[in-house]
Amino acid sequence: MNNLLWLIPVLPFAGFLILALAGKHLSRVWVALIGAGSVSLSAIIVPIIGIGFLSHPPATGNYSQTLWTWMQVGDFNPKITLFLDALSLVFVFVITFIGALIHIYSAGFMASDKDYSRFFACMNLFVFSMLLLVLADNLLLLYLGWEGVGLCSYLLIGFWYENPVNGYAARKAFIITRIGDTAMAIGLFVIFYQFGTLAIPDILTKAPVLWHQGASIATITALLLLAGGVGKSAQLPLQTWLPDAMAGPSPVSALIHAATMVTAGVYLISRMHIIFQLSPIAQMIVAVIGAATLFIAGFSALTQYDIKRVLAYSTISQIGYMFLALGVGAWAAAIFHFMIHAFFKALLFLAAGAVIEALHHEHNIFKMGGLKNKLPVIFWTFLIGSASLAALPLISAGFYSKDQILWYAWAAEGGNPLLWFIGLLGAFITAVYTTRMMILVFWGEAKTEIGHRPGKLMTVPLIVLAFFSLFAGFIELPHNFGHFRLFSDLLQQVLPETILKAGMNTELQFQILALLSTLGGIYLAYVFYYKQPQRIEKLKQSRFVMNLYLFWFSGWGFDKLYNTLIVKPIVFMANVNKNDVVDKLYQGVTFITIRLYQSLSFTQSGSLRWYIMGLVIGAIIILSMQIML
Amino acid sequence: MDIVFYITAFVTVISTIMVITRHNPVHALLYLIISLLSISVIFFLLGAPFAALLEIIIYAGAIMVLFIFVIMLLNLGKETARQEKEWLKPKVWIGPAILSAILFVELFYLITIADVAPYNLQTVDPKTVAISLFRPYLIGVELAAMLLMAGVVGAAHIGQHKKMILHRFLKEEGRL
Amino acid sequence: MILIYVIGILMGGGLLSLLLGQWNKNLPRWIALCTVLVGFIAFVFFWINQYHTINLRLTNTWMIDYRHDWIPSFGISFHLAIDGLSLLLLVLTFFLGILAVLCSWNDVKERVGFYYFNLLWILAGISGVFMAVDLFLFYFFWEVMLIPMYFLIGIWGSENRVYAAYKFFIFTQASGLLMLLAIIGLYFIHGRNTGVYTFNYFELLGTAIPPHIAFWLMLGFMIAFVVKLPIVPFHTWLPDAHSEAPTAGSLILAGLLLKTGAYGILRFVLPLFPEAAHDLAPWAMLFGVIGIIYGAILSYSQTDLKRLIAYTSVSHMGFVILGIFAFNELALQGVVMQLVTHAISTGALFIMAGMLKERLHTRNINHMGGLWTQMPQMGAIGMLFAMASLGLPGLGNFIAEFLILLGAFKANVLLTIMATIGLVFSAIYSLRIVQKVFLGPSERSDYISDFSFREIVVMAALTLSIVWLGLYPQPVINTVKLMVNKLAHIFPPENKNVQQENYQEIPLSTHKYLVKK
Amino acid sequence: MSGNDFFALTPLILLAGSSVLIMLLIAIKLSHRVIQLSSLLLFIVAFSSLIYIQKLLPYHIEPLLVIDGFSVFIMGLIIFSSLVVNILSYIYFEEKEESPKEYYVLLFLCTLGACVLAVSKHFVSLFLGLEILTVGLYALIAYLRVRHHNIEAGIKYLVLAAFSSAFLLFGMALIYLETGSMQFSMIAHSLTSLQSLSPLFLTGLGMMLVGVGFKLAVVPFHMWTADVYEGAPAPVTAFIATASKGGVFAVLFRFFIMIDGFRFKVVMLILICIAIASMIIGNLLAVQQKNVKRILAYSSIAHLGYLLVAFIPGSMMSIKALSFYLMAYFITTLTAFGIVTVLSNKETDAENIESYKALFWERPVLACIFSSALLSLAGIPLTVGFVGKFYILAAGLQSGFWITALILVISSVIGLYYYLRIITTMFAGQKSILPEEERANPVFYMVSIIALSVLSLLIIWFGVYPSGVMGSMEYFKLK
Amino acid sequence: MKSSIEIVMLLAGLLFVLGIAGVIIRKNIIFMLLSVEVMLNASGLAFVAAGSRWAQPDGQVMFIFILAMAAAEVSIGLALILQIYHQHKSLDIDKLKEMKG
Repeated sequence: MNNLLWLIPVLPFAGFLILALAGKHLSRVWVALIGAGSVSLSAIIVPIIGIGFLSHPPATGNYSQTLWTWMQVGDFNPKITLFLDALSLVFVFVITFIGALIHIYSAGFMASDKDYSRFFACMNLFVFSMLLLVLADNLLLLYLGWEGVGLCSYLLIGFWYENPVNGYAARKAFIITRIGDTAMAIGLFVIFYQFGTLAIPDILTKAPVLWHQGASIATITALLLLAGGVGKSAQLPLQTWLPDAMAGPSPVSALIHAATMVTAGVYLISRMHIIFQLSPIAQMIVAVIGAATLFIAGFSALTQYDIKRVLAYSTISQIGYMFLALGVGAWAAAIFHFMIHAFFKALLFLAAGAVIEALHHEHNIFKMGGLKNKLPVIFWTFLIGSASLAALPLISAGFYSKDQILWYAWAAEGGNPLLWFIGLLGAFITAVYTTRMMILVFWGEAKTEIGHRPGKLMTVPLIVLAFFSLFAGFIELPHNFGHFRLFSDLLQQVLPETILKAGMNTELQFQILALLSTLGGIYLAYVFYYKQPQRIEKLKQSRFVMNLYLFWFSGWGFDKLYNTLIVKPIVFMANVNKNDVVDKLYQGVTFITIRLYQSLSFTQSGSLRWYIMGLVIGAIIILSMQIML
Repeated sequence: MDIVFYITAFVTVISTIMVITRHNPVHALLYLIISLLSISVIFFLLGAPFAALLEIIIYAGAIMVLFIFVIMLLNLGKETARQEKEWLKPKVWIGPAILSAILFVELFYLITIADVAPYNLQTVDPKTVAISLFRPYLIGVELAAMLLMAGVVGAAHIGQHKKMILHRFLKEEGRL
Repeated sequence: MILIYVIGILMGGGLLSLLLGQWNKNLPRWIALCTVLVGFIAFVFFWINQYHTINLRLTNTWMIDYRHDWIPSFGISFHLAIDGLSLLLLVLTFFLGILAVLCSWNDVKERVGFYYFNLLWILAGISGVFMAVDLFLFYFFWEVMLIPMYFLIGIWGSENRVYAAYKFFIFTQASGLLMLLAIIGLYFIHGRNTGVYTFNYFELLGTAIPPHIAFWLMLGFMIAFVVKLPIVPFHTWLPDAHSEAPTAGSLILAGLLLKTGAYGILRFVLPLFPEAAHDLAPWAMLFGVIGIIYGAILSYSQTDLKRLIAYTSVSHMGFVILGIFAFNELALQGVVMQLVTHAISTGALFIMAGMLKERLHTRNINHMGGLWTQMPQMGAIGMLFAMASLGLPGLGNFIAEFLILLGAFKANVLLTIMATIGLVFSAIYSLRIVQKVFLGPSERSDYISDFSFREIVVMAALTLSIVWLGLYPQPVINTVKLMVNKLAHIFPPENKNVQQENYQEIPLSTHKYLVKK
Repeated sequence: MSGNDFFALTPLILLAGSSVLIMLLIAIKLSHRVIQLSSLLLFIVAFSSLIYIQKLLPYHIEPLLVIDGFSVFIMGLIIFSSLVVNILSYIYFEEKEESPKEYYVLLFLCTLGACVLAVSKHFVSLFLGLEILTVGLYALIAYLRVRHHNIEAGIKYLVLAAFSSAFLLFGMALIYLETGSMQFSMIAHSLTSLQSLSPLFLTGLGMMLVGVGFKLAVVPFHMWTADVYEGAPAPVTAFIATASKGGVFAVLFRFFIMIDGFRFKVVMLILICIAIASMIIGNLLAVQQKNVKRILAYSSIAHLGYLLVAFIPGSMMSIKALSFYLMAYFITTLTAFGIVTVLSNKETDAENIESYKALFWERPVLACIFSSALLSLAGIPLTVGFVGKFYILAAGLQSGFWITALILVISSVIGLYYYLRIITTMFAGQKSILPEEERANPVFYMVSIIALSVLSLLIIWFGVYPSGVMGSMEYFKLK
Repeated sequence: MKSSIEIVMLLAGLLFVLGIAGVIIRKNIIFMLLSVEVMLNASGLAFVAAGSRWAQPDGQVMFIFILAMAAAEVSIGLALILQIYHQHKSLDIDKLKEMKG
């Protein structure tokens, strides 16, 4: 079966090519068929390959398929090789599956857009790049996918290009992620000179041999790679682009900025886990970044009024959890959370998109409300998604994945009570803002009239995703609660098992605490936003609260900070130097030449007596030289 | 002999200074003739009688007459002298004079530091000159003839007058 | 002989179109097109022929060697030879030549004959530069290409053309004359050492030059090449020339003329003065990095589209100099790739700027915007080439820049990191182009036509090549492999730079990974 | 004077005889056309006589003259340029002057003077040659005597030339006083017997340099150049720029070679300074000049500086480089002034740069010829000027004169600017401001243009394939 | 005159310089020509002196040629002066400044 591997990325790419070249001449039906169909085909092929992979695990633990040698310069010979192991299988599955659903959803969602084919072309290209990213055998090919998804993200954020704000957001996204990518590129250089190759399997086998535990080179490499991951995954300090990226259409937010692309960082780190394992410092930094991000983003999400921005901050925050898990060494937990998060966050975005579409492109949650009965399907699916996001105990998939991370945050080898506490606080905040959003959108009185109701094309994917958001959690259950380890067993082929600290027998207390914090959060939001909204008004009287609110609302002021520290000086410099200061040098030379010409020309006065004087002076000079020398 | 030389030299220098400072062209010309005559005396003293004669006959005689002709032709007289007086202000001549003085000082220095061996003065008589002129320098004489021819042809062409055009719309008769 | 024929055909074609242009305005176009096509086909066939045997050649990198006495009293001969690098650049020359003819098809309406005469003679000069292996002949061609270029800018350029043409000419000529001095100096030093007075490149190669003289001689060469390239303090002619030149002129300037500088360094500076070049390397790399960042920042602030693109060239050429002076195979291969891909990507951007100018009658990007609505095709292609210019993987420029940086990293870690930061800037300016030109609200209500068939052909050729180079650059790499290897072997690999403090802890066994060969 | 002497002197005798013959022809009132044609014929005869006398070389006519390869080469150049000037003169003077006939007499005499310079090896012949040339030029410059500029140029040239001749003479006298001879070889001989360098000799040499420098128009004796070039009739300017300078340069070179003046550090230093100053100032002066004749004048100052760069090393290569560059310079300058001549109309010379506007579109042939000449002056490849400049740089660098070579390079960049300016003007605009006028003599007009085309073809031919000329130059050795 | 020729050369030099001064300080063209004559004459004097120092006729021969040259030059010079006077009605050399720059 592994011969079909190449089809997985190539199908979406073919879709892209057809749509890009001939999209103008195709009818909308065909566009949708090609766009969604190609991804769906991939989504069908994946399980086929996946089942083959699981039932007859290859001896090497992976399938790989070399298409051609990309280039060969001396020892540097990256190949275009696809590489499938358990880790990439999970990712490929999520990408194609959710991708297909979102494509189907988009066929309905974008139905009235004039650039229908462009949208699908970009989406297909995105799926292709993302697949390439996770299927890449070497870091260079991975980098290709990495930048490719960046491009598609750019294209899709700025999809509605007439509004310059969208373009600005797209640029911001691209450039900020590019900063991370640049660091990552340097990381690749280091890796190449250390190992003489960029092929991931080779690196992973060579690294423990060549580097000893805690080597500073390992730390540097790991940090450089981390920088790439931080950029793509919108983690501190490069998180500022993601909220703005919501300018794109909702399916885009769902696919790229929630489910897949933003988790590329998680993929990269787990893919290169051996390097991170060699450097405890780097790993700790990963954990700290994750914790800090989830905390900061959580509070920001609390204050947003744009529904998509709430979700965006929640995405940042949830990826923070994944980083936290990676940092403490809970590899499988991170990937598990990634998968679950992909389901429910895609669901939430798609549902939010449906809401927005229904309310005439209204993004402000304070202008929504009372949609519970008007849009029942959306309501229920959104509710399921929110429950999963808020990690509603026992019944939501999010509970299982997040709880695992919280537990590991303390218990795993790299764990730390502080990290755990931040995680717990984050869970609490998550519950608060999720409930807040639910209440404001679906309860209360209707503030905006409903226009367009979502059709089947849109609701079916929602229902499928809702199903997964509820039940996908059961494939991995805590060991005091069924101890079902389907998922981590699978990943154990690739990722190391999470090592617990000594003396950690039970996680029950932790589960109860997590449960309490979630419920407490929900209750708090219930009180403030449903039962006694006047309390909010009261709080708003306080200046401190207002300032804090604004501070959180602006995403902890990071945008402003970067603007004043980096953007403005560079733009100022660029504008000051618009006419190129170096050119002044040459203009100076010209100026001098012309002045010389003018003064010399003055000597050509036309006066014969002056000319003779010149002759005499010449004679004097010659004779003086003879006297003196 | 020396004393004669010094007196003549003195006369030469003075008359030459007069040449370049006189306002009236005719006066200047006369001073120049004096200068030429005294130089011819020096030639004589230097043992070059033939050169001395030529100096008087050709230079003072022929060439200077040319000048006089022209001065008379153009009727340069008092008017010119007045103009010259105006032109010849210290402001005009002081700079050039200083330059010339510098040049002279340099020449003086360079000539006096030269160490010329003493020698006995010999008269080079016209015959020797003539032989030299028509033996080795024969081609030179021929060339001098061409030189004079160039002078004559040139002067003849430039000296002749024709209808002169100051501007193509504004024609004016130019006459001697 | 193919070499002479090609130059002869170009020059002859030029004269023919000049003469026939008096009678018929269409004729010169077709003559020019045929001429360049013939050259292109000839070289492509030659390339394919050679490609099979390319890996069989072990030491002799030269494919053709043609020599005929020219000025024997000075040891000057009409000596042409090509190796992989020359061949590659020649193919590029004719490829861009075809595009240049095509993209000026309707652009040029006056004095058509003379226009194509200039165009073909520029190409002849450039081909000569890539072929000549006699230093005098090289200089000869080096200058021959200037005059027609001067006319091209000065006659068919836009408003400020005369100034730009002067600036271009004087910069290049001044630096070229310094090179001439260095060439003659080298000639005499070699002659005095061996008694053989010759300008033959092959014989001059091993000249023993006293180090301090070698440094000055090398500087003479370097200045000429660096001005052409251009490197930062010498770049100011470029924005003017590029922005004022007609489309084909910009295309050739960016695509080919700049390449002659890099070619010169690769062909002459490194082999002739290895020690001096080695001493210069850190400085050259530093200037390369400055160029990368400075060009990018300046590019960002421009409002004139062609000027903006011109500054991106400055930035991209910074990579070239960085790579050249890294002296290793990776970087040098990257440099060659950069030469080719930059020609294609920047050329394409210039062509598009020309098309926009033709349609909108402005080059000011503040007066553009929202053009995607009316010309989605151009928008897509523009996006593609903007992405190429910012080094998106999958397109040729990425290969080039990555290889250069990878190679340079070995030579100088710090500078390479700074250069890599330049990639961020390149993203900034590239996206600015896209944003300002194609995105944003559309301000125009009048009809603007999208690509015509001729333009589609041109852009398709460029697009295909840039994608091909991005995904399978091996043919290019193989073609220049021998030449690059030879060059890289002049310089002994150095490991002291890579082994910085951070690398102290590496066990000894890693050295086989760290140090190649 | 033996028979062989006469034989060796054939060219000079022919030139001198021609002037007399032309006078006679004028006397019998022949038409301008006949006189022009016969003088053309006589020039051709004189030119061919050079080939004829070659088997005698080298031939000394004691004590004044020596006829060797170098002098034959220089004479050839001079007579050739006079020939070209002669061709160009017809249409120029036919339109402007009612009695253009004496012009040819003077032209022959000037040519004779320049040729005498080229063959002289004695102060007397040097002086006489120089004066024949100069006196002839006084008249030629002021030939169109009703024009203010001509007269002004004439008197300026006259006073300055006489003034500088006095310097030359005084210098010669000092040298004669020191060495006791006026023959170059004897001077050299007595110099070797001197223990130390005598100040008198050096002073004399310095003063001679003033005189010669004036004739060559090198800085600081250059200031007359532009005025005289501008004022003189265009063909005469061509003659001043070429023949007169070539002759003087030849004799200067011969003098320095014979007395081996290259060993005098001070003199060489002076020459280096002069060369540098000439190159820089000459080129700078032309930068924004509007008058084409003046531009060419200033450029000629710079070119003499270039020639000095090759002169200074005094090596074998110097001779070749000088010969080649002189040839290049002659051809190029003649072409450039030829264009000015052809474009001149009855009232004014085509000297305003504006009048060249759009020339390329109106009269492409002339514009191409002019462009080739200007590019050659600028030293751009494909032209003979480039090979010449290369040769000069080679000569300079061979002996390690890096500074002068460097200055040459830098100043020629400045030079580029103004040459390009003229070319740009020719390509700019759509409509020429030169009125298209009926040519009085279309046949001669065509002849002139053909002559100029041949010259510009030579410029390119020698630029592309210089080895033929270089090969034949080997033959013209000094002695 | 027995001891040294220097003094004669000095006289010649002085005359020469006076001639130079004359050329520069006078604005009248006729005076300039006169001064040039002084200079030529000084050169002639130097030649004759040099010839007599070597007891050779060459100095005098040269002097004769100088005379010839002076004559030719003066004749043309005076013809020019006539033209100038007729065209400009003045002999002021400073008025002849039409060409400059």
